[in-house]
Amino acid sequence: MKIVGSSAGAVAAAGCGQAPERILPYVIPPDNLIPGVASWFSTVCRECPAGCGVIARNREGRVVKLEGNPDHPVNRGALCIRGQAALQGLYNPDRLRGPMRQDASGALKPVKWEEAEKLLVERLTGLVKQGKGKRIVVMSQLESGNLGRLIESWAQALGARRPIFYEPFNYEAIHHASRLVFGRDAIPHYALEEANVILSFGADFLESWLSPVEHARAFTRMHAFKHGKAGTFIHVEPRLSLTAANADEWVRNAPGTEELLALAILKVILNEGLQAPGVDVALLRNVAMPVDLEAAAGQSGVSVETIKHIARTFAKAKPGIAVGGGVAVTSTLAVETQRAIHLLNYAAGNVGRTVRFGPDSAFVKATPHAIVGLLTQLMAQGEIDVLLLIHANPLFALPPKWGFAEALKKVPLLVSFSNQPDETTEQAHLILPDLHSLESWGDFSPREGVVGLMQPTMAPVFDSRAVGDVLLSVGRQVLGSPAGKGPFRWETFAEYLKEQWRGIAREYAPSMPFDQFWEEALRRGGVWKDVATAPVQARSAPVFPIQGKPASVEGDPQGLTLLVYPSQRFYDGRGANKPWLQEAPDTMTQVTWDSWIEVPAEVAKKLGIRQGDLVKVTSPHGAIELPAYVSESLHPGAVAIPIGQGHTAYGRYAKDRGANPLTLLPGGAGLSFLSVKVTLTKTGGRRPLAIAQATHDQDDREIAQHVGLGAARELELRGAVPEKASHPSMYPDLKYPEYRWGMAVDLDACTGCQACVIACKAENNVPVVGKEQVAYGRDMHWLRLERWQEGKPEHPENLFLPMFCQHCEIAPCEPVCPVFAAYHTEEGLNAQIYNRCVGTRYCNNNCPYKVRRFNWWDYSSPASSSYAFPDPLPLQLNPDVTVRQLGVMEKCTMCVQRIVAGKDAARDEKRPVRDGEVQTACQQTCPTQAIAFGNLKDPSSRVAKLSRSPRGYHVLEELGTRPAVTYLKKVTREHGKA
Amino acid sequence: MTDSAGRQPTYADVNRDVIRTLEPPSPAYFGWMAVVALILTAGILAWTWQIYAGMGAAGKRTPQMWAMYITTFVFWIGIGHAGTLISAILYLFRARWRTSIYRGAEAMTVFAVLTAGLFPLIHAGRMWFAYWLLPYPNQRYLWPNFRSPLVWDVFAISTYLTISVVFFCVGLLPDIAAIRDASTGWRKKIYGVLSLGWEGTDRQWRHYRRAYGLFAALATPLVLSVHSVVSWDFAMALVPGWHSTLFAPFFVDGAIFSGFAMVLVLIIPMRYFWNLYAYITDKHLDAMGKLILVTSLVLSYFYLCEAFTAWYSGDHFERASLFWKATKSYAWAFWLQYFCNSLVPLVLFWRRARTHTPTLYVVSILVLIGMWFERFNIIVPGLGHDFYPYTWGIYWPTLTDTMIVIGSFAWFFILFLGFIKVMPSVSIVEVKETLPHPVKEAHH
Amino acid sequence: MRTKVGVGVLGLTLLAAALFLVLSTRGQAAGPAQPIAFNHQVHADQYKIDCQYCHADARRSEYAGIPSVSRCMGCHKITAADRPEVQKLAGFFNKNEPIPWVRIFKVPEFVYFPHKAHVRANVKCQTCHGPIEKMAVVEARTGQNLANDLLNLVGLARSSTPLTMGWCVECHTTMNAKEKTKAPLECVTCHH
Amino acid sequence: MAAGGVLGVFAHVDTTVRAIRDLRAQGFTDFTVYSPVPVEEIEAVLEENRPVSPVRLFTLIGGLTGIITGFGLTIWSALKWGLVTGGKPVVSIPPFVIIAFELGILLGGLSTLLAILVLGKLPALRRSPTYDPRFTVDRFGIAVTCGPERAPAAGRCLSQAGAEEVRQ
Repeated sequence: MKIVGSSAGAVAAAGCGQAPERILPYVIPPDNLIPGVASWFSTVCRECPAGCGVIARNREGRVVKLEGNPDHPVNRGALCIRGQAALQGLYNPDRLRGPMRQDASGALKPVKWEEAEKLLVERLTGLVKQGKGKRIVVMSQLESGNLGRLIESWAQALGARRPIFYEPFNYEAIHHASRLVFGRDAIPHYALEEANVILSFGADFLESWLSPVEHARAFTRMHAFKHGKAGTFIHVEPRLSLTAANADEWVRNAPGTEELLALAILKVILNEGLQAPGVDVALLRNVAMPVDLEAAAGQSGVSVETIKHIARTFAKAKPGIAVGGGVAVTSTLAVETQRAIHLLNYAAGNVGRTVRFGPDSAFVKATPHAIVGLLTQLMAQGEIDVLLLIHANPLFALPPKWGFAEALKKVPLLVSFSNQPDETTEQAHLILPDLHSLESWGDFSPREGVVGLMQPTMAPVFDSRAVGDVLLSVGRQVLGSPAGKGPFRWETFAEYLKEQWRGIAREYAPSMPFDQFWEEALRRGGVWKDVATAPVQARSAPVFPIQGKPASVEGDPQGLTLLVYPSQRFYDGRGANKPWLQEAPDTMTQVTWDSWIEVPAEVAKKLGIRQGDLVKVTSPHGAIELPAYVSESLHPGAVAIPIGQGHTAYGRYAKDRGANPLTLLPGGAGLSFLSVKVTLTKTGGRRPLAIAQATHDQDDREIAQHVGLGAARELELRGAVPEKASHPSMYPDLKYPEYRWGMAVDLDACTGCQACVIACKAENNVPVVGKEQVAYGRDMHWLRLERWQEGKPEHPENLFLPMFCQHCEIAPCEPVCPVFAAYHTEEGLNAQIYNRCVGTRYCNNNCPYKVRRFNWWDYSSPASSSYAFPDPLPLQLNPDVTVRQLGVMEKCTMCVQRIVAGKDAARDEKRPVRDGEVQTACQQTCPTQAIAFGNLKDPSSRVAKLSRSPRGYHVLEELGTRPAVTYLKKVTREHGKA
Repeated sequence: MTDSAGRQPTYADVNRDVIRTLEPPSPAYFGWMAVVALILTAGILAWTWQIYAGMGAAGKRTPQMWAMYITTFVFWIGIGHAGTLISAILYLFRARWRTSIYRGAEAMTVFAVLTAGLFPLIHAGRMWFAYWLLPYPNQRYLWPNFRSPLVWDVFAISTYLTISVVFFCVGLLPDIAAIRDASTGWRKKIYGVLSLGWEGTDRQWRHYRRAYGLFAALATPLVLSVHSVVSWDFAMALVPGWHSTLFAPFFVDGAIFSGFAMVLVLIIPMRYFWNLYAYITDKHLDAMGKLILVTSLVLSYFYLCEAFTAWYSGDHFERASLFWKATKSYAWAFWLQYFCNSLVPLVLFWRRARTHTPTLYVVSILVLIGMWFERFNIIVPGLGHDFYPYTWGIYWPTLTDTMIVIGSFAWFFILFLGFIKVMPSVSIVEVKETLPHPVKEAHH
Repeated sequence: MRTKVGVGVLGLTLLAAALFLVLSTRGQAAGPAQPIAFNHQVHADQYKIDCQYCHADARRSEYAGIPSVSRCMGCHKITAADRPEVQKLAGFFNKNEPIPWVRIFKVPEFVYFPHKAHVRANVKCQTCHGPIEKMAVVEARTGQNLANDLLNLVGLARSSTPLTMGWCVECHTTMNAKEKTKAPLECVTCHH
Repeated sequence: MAAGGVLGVFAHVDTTVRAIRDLRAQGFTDFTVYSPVPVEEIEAVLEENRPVSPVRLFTLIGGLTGIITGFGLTIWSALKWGLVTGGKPVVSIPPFVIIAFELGILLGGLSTLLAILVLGKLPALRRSPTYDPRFTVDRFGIAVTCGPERAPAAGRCLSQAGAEEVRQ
């Protein structure tokens, strides 16, 4: 595909067009690609190993938007914040343009592909010929599909060491524990949606744990108020994480006491005989009985009553589910904690029901850190001559104390296939940039019974080659095997893949002819089937010793335990090079563009630390400086720092931003995120954080509202409220001939994941403005995710509210505009005509919701210093949406371009638009389907039904603006207040 | 009116004394001009930068979409009220003392409105499209939204400017004729043209006097309407502290108040430098002082109403907004306003203060400061703590908008300084009118 | 006496100005030179080739689409292959280069004009593009101009020039009135 | 001096007034009075047999035109496209009143200015021969237009009334 085509729309949108303007036709038109009409390609999201299905919207040969694949069993059409931002990896301005090699001076210089490959081939042949294949290692990110298989057979064929599939978050503790308890080395499938009670020990399953999108959806299905029923979620964690904030009951325990609590709970269950019938009580007893409840309560700071209450709620759930993750399970007690949690599930009879071995998670394929440690040693001893890195960045993700950097110096040839200039790649002697996952063939299997198929969604943006292709050709040359012969007989990885899929075809659709199967798979984005759950038995013996004490942490005993946790936005740091993610506020703190250290209010008081003060954090292994974020809710004995920032390379958006907390951790065999105490010292310097939300206190304005579970049930019985319950107007009601577009947002379903924020940015060409501007209240988000907090800091009620233009029927912004730039359409939209706006900004003064955004600087013209779209980012711009100019007001349009398209499609078939046919970007990506959009005039539409819900209300209703957006009150659990 | 020697000036004296003010200026005058011009240049540069870089150059943000520009805009419009008020309303009331000060006041009005008129342009995000606010036939078939207070502004202010200018020029006609007859050479030619050949014949006078009365009659409601319309920019909005029926009279009174202060600031130096004590006497100052005092008291009353209604309405937003203004980040500005506008003018209860020039001068300056901050407090803190807590924030001016605001003062003074050297800043004709006519023998 | 003369002069100047404005909007601009002297007359009129045979995207896309070089070659491999202009075409094809046509019809900035909807509503191509089939060289006077605005101001304007907003709106309103069509008049339909 | 006539220059109001009376008595009707300031006494005599100045008519007409234009423009343009803002009716009279008011004042004022110019015969590019610069300072003047045969009578009449100076 050529990225030309008569893209006049795009040209106009980009706001340029000098005469004489040229229009270039295709020389040979690509089949099934019409300029001006989008085509969709399904593939797999590779921003983390969860393996969500993706469909990519391609316009004029460039991918402009990603959406979840509705058919895919993992994410069911939803995407998380990182999935939405994948585009900015594809179009990242700092993405490597082509192959490079390090010259004598150590600087990286571009080279030809042939030359680069030759270099590698020569070195490898040399080693293989001398039978020194063991001096070759491949270190790749987790590849559970056929690329992984190719890498393995490649290594085998060359006699290299077993490849390492390196994932910073590999959840090894879970499968170790599984092996110990059930004799099955696997990470089970956690069916949250089928539990009545979720008991989580620090598992941030709404943020990063295993498969966040899937979990978020499942969580809402068990937890959100429906037909008078709603599940319960108890979360044990020292820090008020986003997941904890979604819990009905957040139990703040002392760091590292999860195992203790789990065993204590187990003991209560046994004492009260609440265990499920037919469990091996003897086994459980000699694990749990040694634990002393009082002591456990004392050490964990969780009262005996609470422990008992949790035990009862959990055991009586039938079924419940206990999960452990996050920082908690990466302590020195990682495996023990997971083991205790397994036993809890076993005792409550959840194993086989909500905790299922088969389908097992692909994470089990990730190499344990111990092995990575071994490799490091080998490297240090000079045992490794060639190290090939495939999208792995150990220099960032491993604590310096591991000595990986030093060991790397001993490796004569470091080859990186990464297409981003990350820390490790910058050290590489040879860079052979791989295609971006959106440009490549491949497949990924997140768990048994699901294989997602990847296909190129567009032509390569830069001069990169698929790593698979390179491996094949290099392998052929090294082995000297003629084309079409030997272990690497395939010309391209695509061919290899297709052939491998014949096997999959036999497994999934034996009857179907392969070509049809293949077409089908490409269209659907993969194949999936149900997997039978394997029965497992708890092994009675040998049970290894119980710790029954908090996890041990080194460092100054007077110090504070350091909690290093995965960032929802940056995962293990690979998200940090995407400006969208940098500018999206962290939901809990609303901090953008920086990293911070969360300091408990008590400590801050003692040390006289104010928000934004620079603090020196010292552990036995290192020290970093970070601005302080004073937290009312964090456990007084701990401080917390998110992972992901503090890159020393990785492009303009990530480099030298914040600090990397991993540098504070020890080296050694396993990687445990909870293992040191740190001391804080004020440096005297200040670095104010760019925080988007002025305050989390609603000041009694009832912006985000909630209702008790009991009350909600009553309301439910009382039934729907009449529409137009809002305040009367002096004027006759407006007439809407055909449609009245409206939205409904269920606050009970919203988990505050921010996916909608980025989906909106991507769909509507919203510019990124940078830290200073956000800090000064000039951020451009059309949709912002607000966090409002009520109640006591240690038992807060957190409410998440997506706020965007409310499309008021009696809109205060409209009549004040002198030029009709803001007006009300016949379909109930509050329209903003950018090219009519003269920028008096009166509308935003008069907007009670302050959802309008003004172009303070010139973000749209390449000449300007504040240009927001450095190449090749403009390729991502949605050609159906204007890129707004300097000095105009903009705001949420309810994705009017999608409405126009939807009506156009409907007109083709001479029928009205069907409900659900037009979806706004935010609604489409929402993992919990908290947002509904549609025609309010059609009483049967989902949005109309929700708008009539007894829980429905309008924000600032008393102003009588009659918003077209209805919010549904969050349902809170009375017992949530302890 | 009597001069220092206590004898009444004759017609001839008046001509002489007034025309004397037009003598070639002193070096000091040029010095002042230079200073003002320098500041003005800085302001223009700042504006140029803002147009080039974008509104971001000025310190505005969410929620303060408006800030110092609109503040200063309202301030200047307010100043622009005294002139027409003195010349029109006092004319209708036959207040004879106005005669010797109204010319200066009118000039001030015209220039103040000219200054104010700049700010909507400076303030607009795309000022190059500001003409879209004017109703003119165009290929887009689009017209301005006459429901928008900003369009009302366009009409009110342009009307006010036009009428004030006309009124001003008509008043000048006979005086220009007088200067023409007193001058020689090229000056005579220029003034000759400007005087439109005025001769003071009976027929000219009779229409002139009629028309003048009618102008006054038209200008009076206009002057009251203009600031009401400006006040509706705020009153028509939803913002807590803005949405109030009180605003029109409140603004008009404030305008007159600041207007008179500015008049004093201008005429006190004039009478000092040109020794016009015979024409601008303590009686005038006294009268002005009284007016300032009265308007200040009325203003204080409005302030009380404002606070009271906010409290008594029981409206959470109104209360929160007021409380925040009075106690948080901008409290200093809030109390400065009350000090300058409600407390300071009270000294004018003492006659000695009303005629004691330095006191009067200081009071006027403080009043001007106070009135600027009154508008500031309505806009910046008002928006800073509106309905939606998420976006609450503090506005910090940048060098750009500060320079532009200061520059606007320079612009005003450069116009005024220029004016007083080319036109009679005291009305020759009307001063003469107030003198007893020359008669041969006493009436019988 | 003197005044009479003055009035006369003033009147004349005004008249002259008006005349100039009228003239400046009349008349046709010459079409720009194209990389290949493509002749619509021959194709559309003489050989009666349907517009949408070449501009095939019009019925299904926002853009009418410029025919791909290969599509042109489809006929011209044989047809009139000896003509110099056609050889130019072949040249582009062999060099595998797109033909840099000069854009002639262009709606103002920040406007979305979907051909599809108009084709669906059976709007003739000529309604907007003029009698293309009669043009050897395609030319058009489109877009806003000050002159027309000013004429509008003094009420002398003939209907607005093609491809300006007023022109679109005129058509939409009249069609809705006459043909009872449902041509949208919402700003957001074209500006979003 | 084209038509021919006599100019009398006076220093005082009362003498001027007397002169005007005497001239009338002797049947001189066509004369122009110059004065540095408008003087009630003089006007009083002159206005005796004159209709009220028609200036106010101009103002009235101007004002009304303005008001009509105001309402016309606003209502017509609002209906032309009929965009709804803030749920308010397309033709909302109250705001339109403001426009009408302002336009009323504007045109009223401008037409009043027109009145001064038209009625006051302004602008006049040349001084009239009988004009004297002192008339803008402190002298009053009466210029009588009459045939040379009556000029002496007029002159006599003026000087008797107390003219400082009488010119042919």
